[in-house]
Amino acid sequence: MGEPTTGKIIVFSVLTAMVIGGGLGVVFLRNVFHALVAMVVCFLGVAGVYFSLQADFLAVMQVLIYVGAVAVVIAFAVMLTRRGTMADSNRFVASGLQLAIGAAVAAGVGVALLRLICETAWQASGKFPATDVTRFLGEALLTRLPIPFEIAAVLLLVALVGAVMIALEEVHKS
Amino acid sequence: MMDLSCYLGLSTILFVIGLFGALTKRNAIVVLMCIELMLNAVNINLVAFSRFLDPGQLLGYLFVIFTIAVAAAEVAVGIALVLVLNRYRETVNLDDFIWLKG
Amino acid sequence: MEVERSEGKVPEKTGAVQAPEEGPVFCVQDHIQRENQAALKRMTVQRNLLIAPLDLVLNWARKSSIWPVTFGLACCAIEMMAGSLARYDLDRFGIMFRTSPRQADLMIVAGTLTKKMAPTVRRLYEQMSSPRYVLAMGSCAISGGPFRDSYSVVMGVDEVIPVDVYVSGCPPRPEALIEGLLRLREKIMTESWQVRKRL
Amino acid sequence: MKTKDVEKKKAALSKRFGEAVTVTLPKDGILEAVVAPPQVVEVLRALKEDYDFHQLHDLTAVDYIKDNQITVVYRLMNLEKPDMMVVKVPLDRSQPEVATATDVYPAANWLEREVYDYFGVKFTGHPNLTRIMLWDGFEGHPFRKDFQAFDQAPPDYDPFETAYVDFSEGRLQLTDVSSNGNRGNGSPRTFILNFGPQHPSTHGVFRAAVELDGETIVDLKPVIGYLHRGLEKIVENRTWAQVIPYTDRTDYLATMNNNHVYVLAVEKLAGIQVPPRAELIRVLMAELNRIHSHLMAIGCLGLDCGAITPFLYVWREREKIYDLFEMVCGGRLLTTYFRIGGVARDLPEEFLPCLKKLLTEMPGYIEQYNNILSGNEIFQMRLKKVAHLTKEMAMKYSITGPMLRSTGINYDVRKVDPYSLYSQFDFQVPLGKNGDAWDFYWLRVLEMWQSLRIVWQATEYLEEMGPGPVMGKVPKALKPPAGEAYVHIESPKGDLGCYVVSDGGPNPYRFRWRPPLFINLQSLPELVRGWKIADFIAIFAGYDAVMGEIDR
Amino acid sequence: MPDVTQGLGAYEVIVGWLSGFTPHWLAEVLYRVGAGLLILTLISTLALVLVYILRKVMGHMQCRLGPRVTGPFGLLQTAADAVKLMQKEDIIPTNVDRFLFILAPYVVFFSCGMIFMVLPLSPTWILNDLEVGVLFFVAFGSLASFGLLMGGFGSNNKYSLVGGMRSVAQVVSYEVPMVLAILGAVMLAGSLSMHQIVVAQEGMWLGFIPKWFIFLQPLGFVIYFLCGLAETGQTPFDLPEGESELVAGYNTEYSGMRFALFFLAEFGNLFAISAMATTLFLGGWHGPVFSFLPWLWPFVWFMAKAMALTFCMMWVRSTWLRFRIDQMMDFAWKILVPLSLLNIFITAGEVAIIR
Amino acid sequence: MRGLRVTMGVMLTKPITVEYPFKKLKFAPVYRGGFCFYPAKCIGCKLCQTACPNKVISVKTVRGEDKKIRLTGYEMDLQYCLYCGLCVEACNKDALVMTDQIKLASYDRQVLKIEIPEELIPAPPPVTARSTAAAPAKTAESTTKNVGQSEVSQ
Amino acid sequence: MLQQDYLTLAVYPLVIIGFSVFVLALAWVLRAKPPKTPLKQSAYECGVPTRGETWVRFRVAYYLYALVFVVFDVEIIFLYPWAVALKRLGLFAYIEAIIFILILLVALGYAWKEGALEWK
Repeated sequence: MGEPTTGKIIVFSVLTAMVIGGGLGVVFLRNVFHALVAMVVCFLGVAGVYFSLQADFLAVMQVLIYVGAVAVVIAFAVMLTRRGTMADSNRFVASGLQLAIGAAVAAGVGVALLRLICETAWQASGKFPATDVTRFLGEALLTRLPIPFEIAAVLLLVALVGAVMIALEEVHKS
Repeated sequence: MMDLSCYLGLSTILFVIGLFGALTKRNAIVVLMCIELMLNAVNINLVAFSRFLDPGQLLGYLFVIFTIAVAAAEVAVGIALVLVLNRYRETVNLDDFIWLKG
Repeated sequence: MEVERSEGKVPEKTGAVQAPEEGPVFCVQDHIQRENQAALKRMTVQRNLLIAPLDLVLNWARKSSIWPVTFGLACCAIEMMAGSLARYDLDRFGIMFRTSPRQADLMIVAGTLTKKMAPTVRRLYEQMSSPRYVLAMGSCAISGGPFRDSYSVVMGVDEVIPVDVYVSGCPPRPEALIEGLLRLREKIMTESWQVRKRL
Repeated sequence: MKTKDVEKKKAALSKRFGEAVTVTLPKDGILEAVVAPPQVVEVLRALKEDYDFHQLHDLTAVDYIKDNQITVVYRLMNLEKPDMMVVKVPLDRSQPEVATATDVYPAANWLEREVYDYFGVKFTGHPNLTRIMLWDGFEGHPFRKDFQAFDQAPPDYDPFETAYVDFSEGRLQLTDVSSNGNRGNGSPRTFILNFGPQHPSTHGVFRAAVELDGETIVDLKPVIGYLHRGLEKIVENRTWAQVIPYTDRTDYLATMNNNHVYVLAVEKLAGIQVPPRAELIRVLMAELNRIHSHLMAIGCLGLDCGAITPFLYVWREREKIYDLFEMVCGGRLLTTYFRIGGVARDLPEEFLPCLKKLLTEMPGYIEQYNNILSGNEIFQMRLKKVAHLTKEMAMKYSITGPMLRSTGINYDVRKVDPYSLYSQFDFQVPLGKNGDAWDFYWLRVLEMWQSLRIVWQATEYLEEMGPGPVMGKVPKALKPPAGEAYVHIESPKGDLGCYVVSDGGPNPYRFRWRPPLFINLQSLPELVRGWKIADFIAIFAGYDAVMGEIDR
Repeated sequence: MPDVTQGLGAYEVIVGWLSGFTPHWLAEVLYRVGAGLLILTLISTLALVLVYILRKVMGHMQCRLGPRVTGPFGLLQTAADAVKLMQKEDIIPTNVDRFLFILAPYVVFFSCGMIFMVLPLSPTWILNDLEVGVLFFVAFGSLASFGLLMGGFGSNNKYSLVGGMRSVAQVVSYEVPMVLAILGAVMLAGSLSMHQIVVAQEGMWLGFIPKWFIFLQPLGFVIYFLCGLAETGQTPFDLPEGESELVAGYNTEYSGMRFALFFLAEFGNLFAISAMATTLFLGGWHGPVFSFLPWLWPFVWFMAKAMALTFCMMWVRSTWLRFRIDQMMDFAWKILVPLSLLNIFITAGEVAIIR
Repeated sequence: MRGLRVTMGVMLTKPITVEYPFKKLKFAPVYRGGFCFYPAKCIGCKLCQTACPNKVISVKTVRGEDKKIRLTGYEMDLQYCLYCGLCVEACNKDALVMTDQIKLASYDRQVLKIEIPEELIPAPPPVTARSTAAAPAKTAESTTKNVGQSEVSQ
Repeated sequence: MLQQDYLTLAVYPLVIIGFSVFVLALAWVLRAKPPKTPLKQSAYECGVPTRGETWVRFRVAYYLYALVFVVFDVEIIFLYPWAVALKRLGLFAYIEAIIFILILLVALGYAWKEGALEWK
């Protein structure tokens, strides 16, 4: 692409704002449905990040699955479990100590990781296949990783069976 | 410059937000959402690594596919659990799930 | 069993039976039409030259796309339905019934308004988004009509909400309703948007 | 009615109840029992269980201010025979109180509330004796002859400032319906949703406060009275002839039938003879009106299920019938055609050819509806096996009309108690089996066919008969002798009755409309419980409700 | 280079002209802004035209005339509607969740706009031929359901809430068979790019049967069409805004221009679904090209096919009636999903064995 | 499925719409639309007033010096009118008729309160007028008897 | 040969947002701004005041459908690369995918049998 790097920086900044803003929204918005919307924004940002990394297929899947499915499931869960006022449904834990510990752990992990990133010298190698990433993925999936491919199906089966079993317990109470 | 570390930094921040939320939120559903954030942060990492360090193989992309599958399954089961707990306890607040501890 | 139709323009005075030997005649329709003309003249606002074209476009849009709220009270509602269906087809004028008052422009109060119903009508009227109009259809809506000595009927919708056009009849036939809507269209054309948007 | 049987029954009744009950046999052959207030329930129960009067046909009251009495009138019905019986209970006007009949006849529920609303009669033991047509806080009882307070506004009713908040049924009871299983203990999973008064599928200003669990209906409270205009009261200030335009305004989809029952009642009361041609025209018009009303019913049912187009097709034919009505009487919807003693004017010349044209076209049109609506798989899926009206329920709630026949009970007033000239016509009464929404719909289609047959026959009779008078001998200022008359007919909506009481004056002393829909509607909650929102809409459309008749 | 008007060389001309007085990157951006606005204008116009056509078609099917008074043949009717809606007051009720209430129309319109990005209106008229165009379409289509849920949830109105929930349940259920039906076309074309899929349908069998995918998998087309009806909430599946049940469904509380955005998106989606079906099954823009204005004909063919499908939708809309919710769900999961899996087996067999 | 055929079939036939303001249905001659009043024919018998169920009509008369009843004013409060036609049926002189006029929409309900302008009411005849039967005598006839013949004169 | 264009991808969403904001801004200029009244701002429910809580708990049926949907949605992520690659890979891939789909069919069958696909 012939655009100057400023363009890329602008795009990246916007995406960063979406991702981080969305993430912060999930944690800090008081209404759980708003938090959900923030999460969707964050996921869209992540999809944008994937696009910027030329992982189109993943980006689209990100939208399809996280926004189209996961967010909807969570929205239903919100509806199904609603309690008290909606406006104050996303609270922090009651004890200040737990809050402080959580903040400290998160901060610690963050600092450690950032230091690690900054101090490592990353070595780029190889050349990116410019086109047909999806076909490439498909061939790789079916020729190199056939067993995980089938295991994924089994995983889905198990997940469905488990979730249906659990959820149906909710239905057939008593 | 736009390089790997920018993406890694972004993913780290997202991960930290998710971690903080997962540790400190009361609402079980929000905790699940935070876990999703963390998984997304990991996915960004994987894609970025694959893109910048191993572009020929795209193994990172393949890995992300599986991660997304697992994440979706996790949400499905997790929320089913929340629903059941919610029915027994009439709450989604993790504070009230003390009985889980023993 | 089709009734024959007279094609072409409607004569201005329909069926006014007047033979010279029968002396002077007083037709209610002529009287009302005269009064309407006078009222329209009174209503027309003076606009300055700059705003006039804009007003014209906005008024035209409002007049051409009147969406009434689906709201029938009694007998007249059946004639209102008849008006919107195949033979009279109010859709020709762009009149499309909306079920939610939020998206509606016009409330056709078709039928008897009782005291029990009045607050509901008031609420529905309030919930319509402005600019909004009210058409009182039938004697009951105009004045309580046949039920003028009832203990439970509101003596006219205009006791509850402001009415723009009154269509007399019990019930008025769809053509009469269309006439009422045409009167409403004429009235909309006289308005000034600067005034209207604040109401 | 066979006079001997009646005499026998009269004797049996007199013997059984002794002092407390006076049984008389007025000249119209309907047994009448005057019962002292304390014995009412006992007598009613005996009549129900031992004399097969399964159904409470009507319940109303008359205010005899001169005698200082309010008489509650129970009208009982035996659908199989058919047989009718009147039970009258005179009450003290200053403190009218009588035990409720709801234990014997559940259908008495709304009827007693109505009487309470109108006359202030207290029915002790009634489950929910509140006002039904008027709002809570209405002062006085309007149907009492000395009622004066016409100018009442509902409380907090300030037309331009606030809205009067009303919930005339009292608080909606959040009953715990255990059949629905998964209600969390104490958690508000259900919510209350109002359908109406302004809702596209409530056919007017009916309001159903529905308690929903997700999409399933847990409970429903019908709220009526939004169109209550006090029509029966207003009519007391009109002369007998002037009442006719008002009968139009009850069930405004079946005006001819309404006119018919009223003029029949007055003619019975005043002993007026009607020329046969007029009677024939009346039958013809009434049957045309039945087609017209049923067309509306099936069209609306389609519309409520989401099919817009059949509704317009149905109206295409309705417009043609409107044209016919306009031709004979000058009105489209509210016809005001019948007169006491005949009809307003003879049929115009071009009427019969037009009618015949319509009659020949009509089967094709009905075929078209069958293609677009009845033959639609989705439509059948939506209606079949939805709602289950059993015979017991139908009896319990005194349901009449197509809904009753959908359960398989063969009761059509035209057949079992022929009025007017119906005994001379050849037609059948279609019956259903399942009592589901599909039967409600399909019976109406079948009845249209039968009505078409009757109209054909009437046309032929008319042509045979040739011209003749259409007006009987009626005095200018009609003053029927003091007394009362009750006539019931089969209106498109059900068994429509008209009860007129005269005190010999120029105005009706009491005018009572037995509204079939009002009585049928009581069964709505039980019928829709456990079904989905969409089913509720379809079932309610099966009632073919017209609020003008329900609220009057 | 993707180019809305590539065949005309407009890209070079316009960018070149813009570069004369702006930096090159700005010229590129401006060009794309222009192209985007062009597509959005197209959506808006299409929505207005479709509403007009719908009213006309439904009118005639119901033996009446439809709009006729406003403008010649009532052509200006929908324009008047739009101008009027702009003048309407914008009511935001007190108890709504303002954040969701205000955001929802944008989300819905955004999703509608995004899916037009990948529609190949002609070989040269495509905004962006993404490598994963088909999935992009599906993904952003599913975003709309979230927008509807936001609207329904945010309105604090019971009808809206039930409508929103229904709409999501419906979209979610019908997305599965729809995606599986699309999968067949993808297999046959061997690509996810919309352009490539159309290119794969070029030519004729035996000289007269066009190589459209509909002939290879008619079942897939039927499934896709039915799912398309459901995704756009057309008549047998119009439960989310079923007038006789839920007044106006999720947009009960919306007035004025916010409502118009919903309306616009609804009809935009209607067209998009038809356009997608055209692309996937009916050979997209393929058709005889005449020498007169050769760049125009593919566009005309595409539009004609899409409009024909839209007409079918309207036809169905004015004839059929609404499912009940449980019947609708059963239809999706117990009939369409197994059928679409069967379709995949067959189509994949065709592809794998015959190749 | 058969429904699809029906709708398509109907689409191809001619719509039944009557484009009202441009074309017009011919109403039945007896149609009960707007009133026309012929003051010259009116004999002030007040039959219409008594026939009206809703007290819409009020006729003002004076008894002239020649013992003859003379019309001085005629009011119709159309706000309350039922359009039932009973008044027209009652009128023996066809002075009040209902026509097929339907343009009865107004901007103000007071417009519907109609008073016949005085200039239309015929001036009192010279004292030496023909002395026909007094008007009240006419009322002796039955209102209902005349139903068949008192038609809209057209 | 057309190609994907990341610049469009970046610019177009902003154009859409800009367009819709512009449309609403235009409406803001034109639209009526009458005074607000409490009645007008109240929720619409067929003309009577709404009672009780709107945001109530819903039934689990919605969730069950969503659950099955998630599983099938995730399946797409595996099937689409397969579909794209199928032409080149042939029978082996076909069989592999059939096994995959059959496993999912088992899942569907299970959900069906257990009544997760019944609307309750």
